[in-house]
Order: sequence, then C-alpha cells, then structure tokens
Amino acid sequence: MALDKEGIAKRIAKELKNGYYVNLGIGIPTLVANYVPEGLQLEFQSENGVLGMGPFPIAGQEDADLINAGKQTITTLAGASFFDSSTSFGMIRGRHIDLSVLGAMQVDQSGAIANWKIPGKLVKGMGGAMDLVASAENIIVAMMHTDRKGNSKLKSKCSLPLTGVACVKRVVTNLAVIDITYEGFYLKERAPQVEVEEIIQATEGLLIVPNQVPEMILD
Amino acid sequence: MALDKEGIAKRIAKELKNGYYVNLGIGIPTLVANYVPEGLQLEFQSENGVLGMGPFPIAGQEDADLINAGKQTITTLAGASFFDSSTSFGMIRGRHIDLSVLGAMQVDQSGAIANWKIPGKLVKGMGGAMDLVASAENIIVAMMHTDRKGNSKLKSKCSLPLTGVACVKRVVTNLAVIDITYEGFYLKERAPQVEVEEIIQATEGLLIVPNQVPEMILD
Amino acid sequence: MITKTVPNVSSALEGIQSGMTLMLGGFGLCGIPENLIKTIAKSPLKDFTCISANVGVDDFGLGLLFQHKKIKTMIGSYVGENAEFERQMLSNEIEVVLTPMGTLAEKCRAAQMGIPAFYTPAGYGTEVAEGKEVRSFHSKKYILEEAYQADFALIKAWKGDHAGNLIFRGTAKNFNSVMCGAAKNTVVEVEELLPPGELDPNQIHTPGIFVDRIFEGTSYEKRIENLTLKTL
Amino acid sequence: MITKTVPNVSSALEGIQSGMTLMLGGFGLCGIPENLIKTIAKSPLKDFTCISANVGVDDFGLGLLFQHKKIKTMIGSYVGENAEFERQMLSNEIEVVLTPMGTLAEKCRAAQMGIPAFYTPAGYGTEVAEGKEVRSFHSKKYILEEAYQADFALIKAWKGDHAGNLIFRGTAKNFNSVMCGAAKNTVVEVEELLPPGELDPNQIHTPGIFVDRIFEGTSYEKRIENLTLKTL
Repeated sequence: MALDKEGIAKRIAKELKNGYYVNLGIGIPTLVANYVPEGLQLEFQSENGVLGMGPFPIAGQEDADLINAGKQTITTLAGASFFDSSTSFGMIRGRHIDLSVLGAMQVDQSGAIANWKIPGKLVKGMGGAMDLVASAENIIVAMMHTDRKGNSKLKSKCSLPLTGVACVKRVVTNLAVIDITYEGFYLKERAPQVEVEEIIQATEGLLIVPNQVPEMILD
Repeated sequence: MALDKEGIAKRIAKELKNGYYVNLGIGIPTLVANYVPEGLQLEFQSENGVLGMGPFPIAGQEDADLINAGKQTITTLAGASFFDSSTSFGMIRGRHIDLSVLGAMQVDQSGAIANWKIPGKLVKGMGGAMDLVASAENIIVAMMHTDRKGNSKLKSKCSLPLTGVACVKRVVTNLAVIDITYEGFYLKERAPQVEVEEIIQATEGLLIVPNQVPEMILD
Repeated sequence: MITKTVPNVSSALEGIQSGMTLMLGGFGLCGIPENLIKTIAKSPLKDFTCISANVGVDDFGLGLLFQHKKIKTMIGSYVGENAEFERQMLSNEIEVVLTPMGTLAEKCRAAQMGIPAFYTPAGYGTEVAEGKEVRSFHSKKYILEEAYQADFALIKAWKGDHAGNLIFRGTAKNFNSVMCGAAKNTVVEVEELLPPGELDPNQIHTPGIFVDRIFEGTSYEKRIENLTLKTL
Repeated sequence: MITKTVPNVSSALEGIQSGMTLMLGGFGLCGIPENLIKTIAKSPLKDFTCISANVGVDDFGLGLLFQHKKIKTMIGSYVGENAEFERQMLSNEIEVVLTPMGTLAEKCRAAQMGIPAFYTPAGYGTEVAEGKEVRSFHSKKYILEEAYQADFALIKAWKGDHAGNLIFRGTAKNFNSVMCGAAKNTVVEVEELLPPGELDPNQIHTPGIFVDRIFEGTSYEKRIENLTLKTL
C-alpha cells in the first residue's frame, strides 16, 4: 500500500542519526519532526536564523519575532540560538548541517533536483533551496513518486529548471526508497505491500532493481 | 624648529573631523589620541576588536580581556562595542573607518608605503597594516622625515618591500606636511621655523614647492 | 562617541530619491522596518530597486511599496504570498531578479565588509549561474558572485543606543544585521532607543559604525504572517 | 539538543596527530586556549602547522609550542615579541608564512562559512600578492585569497553551555569566534561551562553547531602582555 505523507515522513525519520543538525523544508519534510526516534540528540535549524527549534507555541505564547522559514510561529528549546542570515547560510554552505530534507518536483538519476520553477507558471523563487542542495552533506528528497497526472517525478533527466546538480543522495516517495548511485536510481526499499513492478512503472529514469527489495520498516 | 613626536601627533590631530572613526597605529600615531580637539565626536577603533576605546586604565582596573592592537591594557567609553577580527577588518575593508594613521619606513611620491619589512633584518610581520592601507578612506603617515642615518624616507620610489600602493594621501613629518598628488609630493606646510630649503634637501622624491608654504599651526 | 540619532522617520530618510537602490531587512513580516516602509509608501518617490529576501504580503511590509507602485526592480529570493506583486510581475510592470537566499545574504555581507566578490556553490549548474564565472576549488564547482551596491539600507532592530549600536531579537535579526553598512546610508528604526552605556558592549550585534541614522519607531504592529499553534 | 561536553582537556584533544594543521584563537595573550596549548606542549606530538594571528611570548601562549619545538610551519600576521620564535625562524628551523591580519581573519571565516575563496584589496601590489590572481572590480584592484583548511581549531571562550554555544568577553573574542567550525574539529575551552538554557539565545556569539567539543578549563592565568596604566 502506497504511503501517505505521514508515512513518507515516518520513513525519513529513520534516517535521523544521533548528533544530526537537520534542516527540514516546507511540506512533507516538516512532518519529519513529529517522528524523531526517542533518545536521539538532534537540533533543527531553520534558515531564517534559528537553531534548536521546538514545537509550535500554545495559544497566547506566539511571538512575532520567532518564526521559521515557512513564516510559522515557533518556540525554541534549551540550547537554542539565533543568528543572522549570513551566518545561517554559512552553516549550510560550510556543511555544518548534517541532513537537509526537501520536497521536489523532479529528481533525476544523476542526482539533479528541480523544485522551484515551472516555466510559464507563477514562480515564487528558490528561497534557500539552492544553497541547501549545493551544500548539505546528506540531501534526502521527500515527494510523491508521480505527479497528479501520473507522470513520474523520477526522471532520466530533469525537464524543469534545476535547483542543483549531483546533489540528491536518496529519495523517499509514497512507493519506495531510492538511492542515487553512479549507475542511476537504485531501488532500496518498497512501501509495504507495494510491488516492485509498480515502482518500475512509476519510474522514468534508469532503475536498478536488486533481487531482493525489502519492505520499508516504519515503526 | 623640527617637531618632536608629540608635535607630529599634535599636527595630525588637526586632521580629525567630527564623526570620524579613527584607527591609530603603534608609535607616534597612538599619541594623536592625546590631542583630540575639544567638542569633536570621535571613536577610536583598534583592529583586534574594539570600537570606542577610552584612556588606559588606572592601576587595579586593568583587565586581561581588554587590550588594544599594541597589546596594551585599555578601557572603553559609553557606546563602545566588541567584535571578532573578521568584523573588525570588515569595518576597515568596507571603508567604514574614516581615518587611519600609521607609521612608515618609506613613502613614495606615488603614494606607496613600506612599513613592515627590511630585507636581511628580522621581520615581525605586517599585522593589520596591509588591510588598513588598502582600504581606509584617508591614510595619513606619521614619521620622521629622514632615518637615523639621514636618508630621506620620502622617496621617488620605495626601495623596501611595499605594504600598499597608491594609498597614502598625506604625510606629516618632523619637518613638513606633504600631500601625495598625481604630480608627486606637494609641500603643504612646514614645521615652525623650518626653512623650505631644509625640506627640499631632506626629500628624495619629486617635491612640488608652491610660492608660499605656510607654517603649521599646532595649537 | 559619535551620535547617530535623528528625531524622526522623515529626517532618517533625508536624501532618499526616486530610482535609488534600497536594501530592506526582514524575512516575511518578521523584523521589517515598518515606519520606514510606511513613510516611503506615502511619499511621492518611486522607481526603486529593492533588495530584500521576500516581498511582504499585499497590505503590509514590503507589500505596501508594491501596492503604491514604488518598485521598478525587485531583487529577492522567495516572492510568494503577495497577489499584487504577482500581478505586477506577470504584467511585466516590474522586473524581478531571483537569487538564492544564502547568496543574497552573503552579497549583502560582502558589501558590508568590503569584499567585492566571492565564490559560492549555490546555483551552480542552474540558470542562476548563467553568465557567471564557474571555478573549481578542491574539485567542487562554485560560481562567482559580486557584492551588492545600494544607496539606502532600511533596518529594523529591537534595541539601539545613540551611538547606533544595535541588538536584534529572535529571528528578527535575519537580513537586518547583514545589511547594516552594506549601503551608502544605513537607516535604523528601533523599538527602544537607549542612551549610550545602557547596552553591554559584549552583547552588541551590530556596532554603530555600520549605522548612519537611528530613531525610535512608533506604533509597531509586528504582524504574524502564519500563526501556527501546537495542537494539544 | 546535541551535547558537546567532554570531561577534560585530554578527551577534547582526542584524534589530534603530529603534522596536523591547527588554528589557534587569541590575539597576543588575550583569549588564548591556555589549557589546550599547555597540554599539546607537554605531549609527544609535533610538526604542526599553526594558523594564529601572533606567536605568544617566550614562555606563554603559543610561545610554549615553539619552546617545545612543536611547530614546523607558522602561518601568522604579526610575529614579534618572542625570542625563541625569532631564533627558530632565523635558523630556518621553522617555515613562516606572513599574511595580512584581515586576510587571515577572512580566510578563517571563509572556511567556517563554506566560501572557498574571496577577493580582498589587502596586499595588492605587495609580495603578498605574488602568485595570486589579481582582478579589478569597479576599477579597484583585488587579489584572490582561499579559505584555510585545518584539522583542529583550538578556541577559548568566556562562557559556554553543553550545546556548545559560546559567549566571548571583550577583545578576547578576536580570532576565536571566526575559527569555530573553520577546521574539521573545533575544540573549545571555557572559563565557565553552563547547563543549556542558562545562556540567552539572543546573546550567543557562536552557535554550538560550530563547536565539536567543549570543556571547562582550569587555572587560567590570563597574563597581561603589555600592562599600560593611565598616567595621572
């Protein structure tokens, strides 16, 4: 059964490791914070200038000076810090952020990602995405395997304007966990009860399928 | 009568203007702080990371965490701030410092300065001097007109390794105030009772001498 | 000490002219120079080039300058959440230059610190790199980006003193501190203006040397763009 | 929160090896990592390349590493006030690379912030520019300088917390804050180590993400190099 967004977030949460500084993009990536495995020491960064983000505030505790990159009101945990945008992107560019999770419109088998612009459609800008994908040590893309029309978002070559090249290491979709290797996409795990054939059908780029494709473990 | 070091400092103090951020080098330049005209709003920067330096501390008030670039103990005035070395030299490089006063071994008529290295002699390093001369809006050199052997320090071309090129705007020596112009050195003022002929003799580079050379006013 | 205080928002903006390039601090509606923006929106000035991370919302923040058709060119990073801006962009009334956010921050910081240009990996291999020099360092590809050149930086800080020293609060620091001193004139509005000596010199985020004029703003709204509460 | 505390100076230095490149914070004797330096001086390690503004004095600060012949290459800016250093330099026992102080600071900051290279006017037209690219921006000449690459940054801060957040005091901030995160391993000794939450997140000079290990140092001497008093 294909995963829903929460399922994708749950699977990505398994990638979190002790000591990771993590930047979560808007959308599915934000949900990952809800599934942090117990006992892990982690800090969440938001590129507008905060490290050590906590949960959203309770009513009455919101503060106009405390927001995340999605402009949502936030709180901070003990050990948090605030800093300017130059320092914030310095953390990203300097590879101090260990993991960046982003959404995408397309990923291709060379690790390129397109997630900011559709020619002819309204462009909202790349925000921090180009800095993040050019810099973070580990970049995981969280997205649906196909778009609303059923077109694969895992391409042999991105057709949309790129956000970055040779940067995505792993893609977690509603159907599968797919790594980007020198040879192309590599099918690492399938969603519970999803058949390998369905994943092959939904993937446009070259997909390497090993003999055994384990099911994701989500809990 | 040729000026002593205090006299040079006094004359340079006349260059201070309201609203100036000033960096004073070690030696004669440091003395300039003793002759700030009354009523001027000024702040002294030290490139190791302080703006708003005050006088030296009284005994018992010294603090190992409060020093200037000459490693001397200092105090700060109301409105002072501390910052890191990158920001400090950013202030300098970004032309936020209005006036830099430095000592020199040689200055030449193209505005080049040599003040950090004598080949074959012990080299102590350029410290912040190269950053200062490459950046400050106004650079005034404070030095004796000749060295101990009587050789002119105002050269047609510096013979010592350079600290910077085309940067010095004005030189104040024990004998004269000399500007650097496109045509060469320009004799602007002479020290009290010093004859123009003496300055010409003591200057190796091309010296433009106007008909009238006023005496410096020091008080 | 050098005093940077000016009596009000009008004197703070003295010398600003149509056609100038402005930097505006803030991220979304967080840390925006409310008083300065409102005053420019009401002025007869126009044709500005604005450098700012975002474009505000329709009726607040930088959005006020779009509403009053003050902007000719917008240099920003994320320009969503503002319908009037979108209309002007789609009808080609304004020119829009999109820049990776970290590059935008570093181009401001470079201007502030006298660095004319630097290399960054952000945008390599994308349309952002078009026309820019590409160079490898330690086998990774980077593109050359130059410092911005601006006439006025419009800044909002939390506390400031008469010497122009600033302290920001929370994520309202964002682009404000990197834009100070990055333009020919840096104008700062603060929520609280204090006499010199009231701020601890160790705790100053932006030294007054980066500030030209400072005043205490009035009637701060400090709107929240996206109120999100914990679901209990 | 990610805990960065280590129990003592030995565990802080785990992994350090002969021949590595070290960055050392401090300016003169102000803000130097006293405990880390003393421990390395007493260790069997040697052949370090050191990046630091100055070289300390004969029997204190970085001078201890020269006294114990630990340094092969010194990258610094002002190297006076240390007779043993001078002896080693004049007898060619050590290699010395002199760098303008602002360039040294910016090369550290570049390493910290993932900028591989930048242009600066400092040193243009001098021997510092030899072998470096020269480029004009807006008719002024600049030289290209690259970020440092170092193995360990040895840092002294005033206060720190378990998350590695740091606060510096006075002019002891100097190179310390720009070296944090500029090396593969950043090791910090503080005068006072506090539990998380004790430091105001607005007032942190260096966020813990730039720090790998932190410990509370002991027996700080904090010597004054050049005591200068007001003549009354």
